[in-house]
Amino acid sequence: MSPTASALLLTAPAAAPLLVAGAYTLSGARARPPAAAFAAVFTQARKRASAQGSVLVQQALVPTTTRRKRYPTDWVALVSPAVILTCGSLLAADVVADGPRTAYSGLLRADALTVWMLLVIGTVALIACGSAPVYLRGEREAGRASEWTVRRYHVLVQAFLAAMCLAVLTANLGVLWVAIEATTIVTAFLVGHRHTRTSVEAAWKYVVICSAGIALAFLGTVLIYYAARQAGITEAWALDWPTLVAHADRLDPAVTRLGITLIVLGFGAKAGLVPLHAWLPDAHSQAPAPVSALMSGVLLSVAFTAILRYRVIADAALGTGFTRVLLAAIALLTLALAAGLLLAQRDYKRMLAYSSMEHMSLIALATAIGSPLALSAALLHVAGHGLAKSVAFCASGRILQLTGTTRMGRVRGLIARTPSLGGAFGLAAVALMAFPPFSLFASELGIARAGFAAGTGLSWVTAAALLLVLLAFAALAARTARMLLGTGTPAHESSSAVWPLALGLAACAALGVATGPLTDLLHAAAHAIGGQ
Amino acid sequence: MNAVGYTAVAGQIVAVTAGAPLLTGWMRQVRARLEGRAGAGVLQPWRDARKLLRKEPITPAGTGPAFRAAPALLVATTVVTAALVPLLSTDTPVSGHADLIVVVSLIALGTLALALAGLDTGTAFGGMGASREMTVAALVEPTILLSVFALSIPAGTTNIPAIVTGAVDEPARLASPAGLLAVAALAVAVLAETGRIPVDNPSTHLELTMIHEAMVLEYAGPDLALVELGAQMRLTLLLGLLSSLFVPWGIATTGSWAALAVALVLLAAKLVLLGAVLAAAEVFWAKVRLFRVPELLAGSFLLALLAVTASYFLTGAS
Amino acid sequence: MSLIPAALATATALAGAGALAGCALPYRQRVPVVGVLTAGVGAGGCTAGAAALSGSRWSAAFPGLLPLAGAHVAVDALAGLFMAVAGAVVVAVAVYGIGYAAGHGAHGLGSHSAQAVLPLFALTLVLVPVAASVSTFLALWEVMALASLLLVLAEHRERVSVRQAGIWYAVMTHLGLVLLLAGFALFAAQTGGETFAALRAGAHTVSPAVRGLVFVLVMLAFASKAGAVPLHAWLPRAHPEAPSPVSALMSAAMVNLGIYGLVRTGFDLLGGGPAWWWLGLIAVGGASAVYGILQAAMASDLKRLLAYSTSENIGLVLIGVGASGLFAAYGNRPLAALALAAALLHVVNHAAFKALLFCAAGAVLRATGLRDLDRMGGLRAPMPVTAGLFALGALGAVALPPGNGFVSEWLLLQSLIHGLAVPGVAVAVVLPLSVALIALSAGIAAAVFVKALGVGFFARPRSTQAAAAKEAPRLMLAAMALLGAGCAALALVPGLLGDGLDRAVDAVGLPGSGAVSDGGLKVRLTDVSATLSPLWVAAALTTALALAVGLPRLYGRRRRRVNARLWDCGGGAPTPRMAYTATSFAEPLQRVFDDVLAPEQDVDVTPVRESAYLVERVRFQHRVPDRIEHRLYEPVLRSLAGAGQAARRLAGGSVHLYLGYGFAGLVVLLLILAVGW
Amino acid sequence: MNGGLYTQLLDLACGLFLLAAVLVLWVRELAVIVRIFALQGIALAALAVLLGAHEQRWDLIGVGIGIGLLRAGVLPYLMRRALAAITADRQRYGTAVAESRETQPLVNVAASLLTAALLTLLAYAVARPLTELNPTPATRALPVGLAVVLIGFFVLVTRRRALAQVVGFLLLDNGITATAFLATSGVPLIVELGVSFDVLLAVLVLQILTTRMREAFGTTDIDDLRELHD
Repeated sequence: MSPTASALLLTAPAAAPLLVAGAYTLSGARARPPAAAFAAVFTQARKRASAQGSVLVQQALVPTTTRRKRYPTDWVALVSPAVILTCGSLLAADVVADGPRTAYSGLLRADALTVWMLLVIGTVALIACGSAPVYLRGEREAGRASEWTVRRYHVLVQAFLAAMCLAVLTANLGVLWVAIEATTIVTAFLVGHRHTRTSVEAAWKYVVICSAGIALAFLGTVLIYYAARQAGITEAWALDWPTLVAHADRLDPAVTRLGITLIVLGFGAKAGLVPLHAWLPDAHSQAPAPVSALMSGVLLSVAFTAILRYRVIADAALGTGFTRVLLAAIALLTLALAAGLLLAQRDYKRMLAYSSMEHMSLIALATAIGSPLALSAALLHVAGHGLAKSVAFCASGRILQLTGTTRMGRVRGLIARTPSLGGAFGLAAVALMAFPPFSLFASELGIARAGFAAGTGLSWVTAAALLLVLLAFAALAARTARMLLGTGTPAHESSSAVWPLALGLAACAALGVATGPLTDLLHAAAHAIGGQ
Repeated sequence: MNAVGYTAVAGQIVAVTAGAPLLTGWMRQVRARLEGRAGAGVLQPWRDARKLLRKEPITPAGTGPAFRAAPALLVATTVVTAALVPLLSTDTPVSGHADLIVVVSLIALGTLALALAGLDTGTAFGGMGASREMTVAALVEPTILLSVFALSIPAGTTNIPAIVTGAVDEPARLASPAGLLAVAALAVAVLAETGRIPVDNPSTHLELTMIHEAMVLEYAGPDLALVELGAQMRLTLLLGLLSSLFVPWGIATTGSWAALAVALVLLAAKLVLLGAVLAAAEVFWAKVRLFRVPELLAGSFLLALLAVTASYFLTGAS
Repeated sequence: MSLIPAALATATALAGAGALAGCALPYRQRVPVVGVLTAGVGAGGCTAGAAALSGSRWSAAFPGLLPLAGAHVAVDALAGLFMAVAGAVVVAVAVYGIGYAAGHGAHGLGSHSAQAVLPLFALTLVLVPVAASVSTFLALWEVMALASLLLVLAEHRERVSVRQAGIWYAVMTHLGLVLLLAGFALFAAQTGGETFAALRAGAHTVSPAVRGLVFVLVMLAFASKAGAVPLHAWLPRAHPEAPSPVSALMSAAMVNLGIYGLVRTGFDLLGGGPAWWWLGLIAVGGASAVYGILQAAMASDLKRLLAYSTSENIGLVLIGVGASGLFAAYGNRPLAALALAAALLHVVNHAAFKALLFCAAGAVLRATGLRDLDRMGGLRAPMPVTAGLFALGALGAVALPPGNGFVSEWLLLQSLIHGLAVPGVAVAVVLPLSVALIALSAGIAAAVFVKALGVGFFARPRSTQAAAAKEAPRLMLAAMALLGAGCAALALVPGLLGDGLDRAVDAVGLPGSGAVSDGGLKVRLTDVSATLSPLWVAAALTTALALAVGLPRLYGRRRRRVNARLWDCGGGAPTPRMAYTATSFAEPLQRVFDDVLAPEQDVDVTPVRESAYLVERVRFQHRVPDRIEHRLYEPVLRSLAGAGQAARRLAGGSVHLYLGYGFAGLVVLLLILAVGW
Repeated sequence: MNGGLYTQLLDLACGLFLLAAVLVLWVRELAVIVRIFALQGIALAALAVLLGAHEQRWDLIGVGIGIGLLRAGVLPYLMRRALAAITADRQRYGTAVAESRETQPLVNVAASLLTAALLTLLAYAVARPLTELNPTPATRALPVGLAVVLIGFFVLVTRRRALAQVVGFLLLDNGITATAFLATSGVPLIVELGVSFDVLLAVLVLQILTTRMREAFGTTDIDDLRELHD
């Protein structure tokens, strides 16, 4: 493939969302005031109508506005996932065939891991953006969203996608840091999109905790840079990942150890790992459902890929012992915390958030094990968790709109009320409980096998992890059953709300049965991050 | 010889069927004499049976096929066991088809049929009798099977003719502690199975205590005759089994007519003797409370267990 | 030999079609189509199993399937036996299910989801024994668990208890998976390969301690799936709450797979082990046998009773397997083969009669809406065929001749009795005890099924529903008749299975015993002299019965039976409320086993206001709790709830707290680095 | 300039830098805190310029000046605006004082100062290998950077006013920048730009959130944000 083509392929995933975002901004710039005004009037009118329950007003309004009104612009957002997926698949063939691609003098670089993450981001984004229109319609009809907020939503989501694509595409660890910090800033307003007390609180916690954590990661980056410079790498290449991996053995162990510790802590904060995990349930429960899906489905794992990349350097410089102990300890703590908090959980969005922590800790455990099998399992787990969790969050958003509460105690008989939605949520929960045919079963099985094969210490860790997973499973099963089962009065659910969820579940199940063409990519990715 | 074999089987069946009322009559007579009464005579049970058989068959309201089939089934199981147990001869053509476990289970099957009949009447008496009967039967089962176990260890098989012939060949087995313990255990089990004192009192109709009589309370006429006959046959059969297991002498081990005749006479003698002993014992014993019965059976179970372990460790079967 | 793969492929295809049909078709067509396709799945499995039993083998590998592992399959006689049993049960139950779901409305078993899952469940039942690698086995195992879970939940709209049962089942089965995963992963890690072939080859290189650990983990897991004490807690919940065809499948086919896994792992993969493994297994078996049947004796819910009786029969099978392992450990392989054959034969028999019993119970439930024996009664009049078939199944379950359960229990007892030929004090102590336990459980089983049959079907109706019962539709009757025929065949000519059993026993490396042979007419123990010919016993019984019925007729003068009132002690005709209920029937047994069962009862007497001596109302409550749950599970649940409440404080909401975590973590790590890693 | 003078100036700048961090812990008045933060920004800029002058790298000097503008000019300005916005409509209620003061931190001042001392010691202990790797006057001053990082984090944890937390976050960031300069005289320009831009945006976001917080909660006391919990 020609350099220009590869450069294009490498640029497009990050650029396309930015363009879409720009388009939305411009449409906002020349947005007719009537639109906003009409929206406002319309919402007030609806409020009045519902307030006095007057049939007249309803009929005056309803035919002209609610039911018939379409929002075609919401579907424009699907462009960028499409682009990301296309570039991802094109790159996949290329990368598997003949090695990594670079562009802009190595600033952007696509190896197997990059491509894998691009595919995951694309698919999850497809699910999230695909279920966004129905969600936004619900918000509009409930009068919680005006045209302006919706446009802002689209712009920020696109920027968010761009930042994540940049994070996985760049080879420069500094730019990687910048991109991940950018995700924090972009999503801050998505988390706090409503001006209520809870959303402001969630946004504040999110920004403060993540910025502090990510700052530590930057300190770690600086230290690694320092070590690299002292190892005689020139300034231009001292943050270039391939160069660092190549010369890792020359890095000073003490400095690298300090650096990697800070980096695991820092990026761990974005990946929802102990000790800087606490922003996660608040942010996930307050953000709009599609955004929660993106954050939980890919943001966490994108942040974790940073740790994966640094781990290669650290292991080459220090030997596997240090990162293994560090990651295993953090993974076990996170898992224990998540399991404990799932036990007495009363809010289903928070429940999903804690289950994300559970799965991230499993991925961290697999990274700690570090054998090829474990790393492949970790990457497969990233994909499976992304798909299942995004479906679960999107479904939970609709459930919130239907029931008006996030308290599990007040939600009953979902399957009886909306079979499609309840079924999707239930299946997503089943997938998160790692039942086959969903791919999380295959990956957890792989992690367990690798863990028991990795020596006595890790065998015990794995056994403990399995028990904690059992606890989480019990909690999740009990809570979900309470929400889904039982009697209820049927309610209508549009099919356009369900197809993205069905797509995600189907993809997750397919991955669990056979990875098919992705097999080589998966193994190449595992190989790229040290699974030799 | 095969003729002899079949004759032996037929003889056993006839002996048990025809002898059962006589044995009962004899026991009642002994008891009456010991209690200082004149007694109704040995043939009284026969007369009762004849009288009942002539009466019209009765179907109590609300009972079903189980109620009608049970008496016949009771008798049938006893007859089959009578054919299987070597009362007269050890080499019968049928003895190869089954073993001690089958015999025990067939007897249990009879009990079960009667219990179902008791429940089928849908009266409080029937249910009470059935529940108590099944409780006792359930508790007797381990004892019987462990005794079977104990007996089969020296012979190395559960095949009854083999056990019996073995005992005939080397009487030392019977004198061994294992043998004696097994006898005691099995004797208690037989008392429980046949519903004699101290487990149950066949000649009472006091609802607080009765077991067997409560089940069959609704029977009348020919059905009652069959039930009575069945109960008597079981007593005879089990006593016969005891005798042939523990005093096997005289049982024909070869297929000769003479031996068969001798065996018949000796069997009668043994049964008469055993019956007299049992009747005499019943005069002096009292029936125990229903919820003391488990203690009794637990005791017999312990005996059986001791018998097994003893026979294992003493005869050193290793 | 291409029959096996062909049959399995057909079964898979049919299952897929069935799932699609269940999703797509409207209610009217859905139920029959799915039923027929499911029956096809069962037939395929049965064919493959029969082919394997007749000596052909098959194995293959699909590297493309199952990411990170690849799928491996292999079929030998042992797998064939369980496939055949599962397939046969599936065929009958699928036909039964058509009739069952037809009248039941578009919810519950008739719903889209349930009808879509049913064929898949059937398929996994057939396919689990085919798996030949750890990953394949666990994947199929979990799919089976998931499918059964969804089916158990099918009637969640009708009763809240279904949800509880589902949660219990899900958690227990996942506990089983965790144990299984740990055991197998450890085993695979030690042998350095995850296909069964690799495990088999590397087993002898593993250290005894690890082998023991693996066996204990795997045994616990499989025992919990098989419903053995103390990990049985899901069974008496899930089986009653599931739709009856599902209960039948679970109790007659799924539970067996626990036994399969145990035999496969213990004998085949681990290649046998020291005596203590098998003594432990016998202990578990004996405990489940007696405890299960005692709980069954106390139960007044018919399906709960049947579920506990499953627990009992599994206990008997486990005793057999344990004895076999014990004998093998002491080097007496023929006897080991005999014990294993007895255990496997009992698996087959139990599958037959338990499927029949659950189907009959389902027919009653469908006709009356009742599961409570105390409120049934008199069903033999309105539903005679069901009653008759239930009686047939019960005869098998009480293990008395001429029932089919008797043959296998007879073999089991024979193997135990002759086990004393094996040296070792442990044997001398354990065997008599297990014989006694088997006998005790058999005795109580007799009481249990007399209760079920006599209280449930005989006497007079004790409730309006029971009085208004109607006979089940023909399709259900036909299916039950099929199962009944199976029971009868197994009871009369068990020898037909003989060669298959021998091959199955051979497959795990024990010499075939040839115990059950002679063209099915005799069960003869070759090395120890004991014979049994069930056919003869049955024939003799029938003849004797004919005589006993006929002769009095000839003698007696009056043939015509006349009706009469029940004896009423002179005071009014006895009402149905006077009849013995299941509870009262079980009362003496409960008194005898008071210490084991620990029943709870409280009487509260409310006197009238004027005087304490005049009683206004007396409330009497009596229940027999599952004691093991009481002692084992509830403390765990309580502590977990406490832990959850405690954990909530960690997420108290204060930003400072959250940042404090990070600061503390940072400082601690820096300190560690500072003092030197 | 000669080495001795360079070293002395460097140490002076570092001393100022650390002192400013400690002072932030000391004083309560938010306005003063902001001013001190500006002072620290100047010290940081001076640090960069010094290094640039020493290594004759004009780009570095440029970066230093830019950083000085950002940290001593823009950011303090933003915070003063936020402070004004907070306190503006509070005058009549007389709660302005409460809003504009860090009245009672979770850890009182004395304890904070002691902790700061301990943290500085920890920083010295941790920085040992860094210094050993390449002992120059600059790297000898590395502990200062780490100490400021830790102190900044400590402020973040213990201060209750929203603005105080922002300052804490910025202290953390200053510390990291200082470390970067002292260790390797700055990270590559693109990264440096990205970092500064991110910091700017983060502060903007936090400022907007602060105003929203005041609208929603009527106070900027972070300790009142306890509605989201399990």
